[in-house]
Amino acid sequence: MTDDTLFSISSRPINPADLIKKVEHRNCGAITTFIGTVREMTHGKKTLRLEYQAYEKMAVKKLEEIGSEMEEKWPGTITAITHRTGMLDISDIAVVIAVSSPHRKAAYEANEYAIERIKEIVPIWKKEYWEDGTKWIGDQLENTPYEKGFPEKGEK
Amino acid sequence: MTDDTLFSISSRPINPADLIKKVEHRNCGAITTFIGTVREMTHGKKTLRLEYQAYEKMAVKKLEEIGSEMEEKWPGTITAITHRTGMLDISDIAVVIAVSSPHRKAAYEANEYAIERIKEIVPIWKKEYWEDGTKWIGDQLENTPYEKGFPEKGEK
Amino acid sequence: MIKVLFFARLQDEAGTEALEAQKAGQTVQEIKAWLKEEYQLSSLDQAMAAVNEEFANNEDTLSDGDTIAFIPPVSGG
Amino acid sequence: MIKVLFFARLQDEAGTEALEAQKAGQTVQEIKAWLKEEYQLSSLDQAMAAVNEEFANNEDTLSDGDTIAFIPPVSGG
Repeated sequence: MTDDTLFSISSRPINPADLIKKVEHRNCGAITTFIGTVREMTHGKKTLRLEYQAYEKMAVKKLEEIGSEMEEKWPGTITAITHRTGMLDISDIAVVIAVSSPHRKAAYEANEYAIERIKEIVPIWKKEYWEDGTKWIGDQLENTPYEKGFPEKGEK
Repeated sequence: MTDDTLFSISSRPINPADLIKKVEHRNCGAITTFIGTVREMTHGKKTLRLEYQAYEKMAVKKLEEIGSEMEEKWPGTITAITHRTGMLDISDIAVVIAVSSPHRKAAYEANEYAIERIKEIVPIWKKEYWEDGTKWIGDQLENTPYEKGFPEKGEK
Repeated sequence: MIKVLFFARLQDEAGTEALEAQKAGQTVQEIKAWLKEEYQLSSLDQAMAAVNEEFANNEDTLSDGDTIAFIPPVSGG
Repeated sequence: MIKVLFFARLQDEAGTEALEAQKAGQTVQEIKAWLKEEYQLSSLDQAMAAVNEEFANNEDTLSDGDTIAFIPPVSGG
């Protein structure tokens, strides 16, 4: 993760403070951050760890595309996103989204938009490790992003 | 600011990382933070600095009350809030709200609820310093929280 | 004896953060009226009262040792 | 020559991250059909195709030097 890049994929631990620093400026009055962490229990099932894989080159492009969408929808916001790859333990940070804005409403809305779009169009996959096996998530029923929101070719 | 207190008023700079640490736990999958900073320009007028004053004892009580409301509305969320007092420069942090939750939707909603409630019921005031004068905000038309949302006596 | 606290603009108007007064047994309303007369606090009517850190009604009566605070519209965050 | 990339479950099924093939001039659809036959990729139908890092349609034709990636439903965040 280089310090001057707003959108990145990183195989090393993410520090939310780095992203906050990237988006803060004199005319922002609000910064929201979203920190996605590895949760131990999901529907009563215990996760041991998670592995994230990314199509890195395309993922960065798609994160930048989300940034452009946000700039258009919420003028004046600045966004930084870093997504982790590799093997993560419980409580490790998988993704951080920081959004600065002159006013708070846009900072919340834009931030939530970013995570929803990440889950729709950014080529990153997670593999769950349970006590009784592993599975790549996303090609199962529990996650069917293609039914809605999937971008047409060339859509911005 | 002591490290084990979820709700506090502080006359010293706030570090968002401290609040994130207070709310993170094994079964959270999402942490949202709101960082309120001092903005230079508002409606074309330049702010030089801000001063925050709190009725500290009551402010802490009211922050705790907001925390109870959130726990009831969004079970499983954990919230930490620190609000700054004293003289702040442009870009200084006035308030940090951190909310952890098993799922992201609640983390966003609860966080936004917290800042709205702070602006309604927590006895903290800001004084704007401009090039041509100063003014306590809140007793002017630009801020009339008493018209809605003001708690009845004893309301939780 | 009760304690009276002022904040923000009211503090500037009153010229003090706090004062003590022999007003136990009086209502919030009565204390307000007295303060307005005594200190010419033009913005007191826009303030809420809190007794012992809880928002109070005009009809509430102060007891000896109570603290009444006047809370102008808040502007934290 | 084109480059083919596999991710997540598809990578496990294909047993490789990437391969090269003499498929310039073919459509996404035709390459999919070939891969399904050649590698028995049961989940290929649930994957989107991306050509040079942009989502592509089945009718798009690959040129020499292009990279086609198969993108199973994503699960980042």
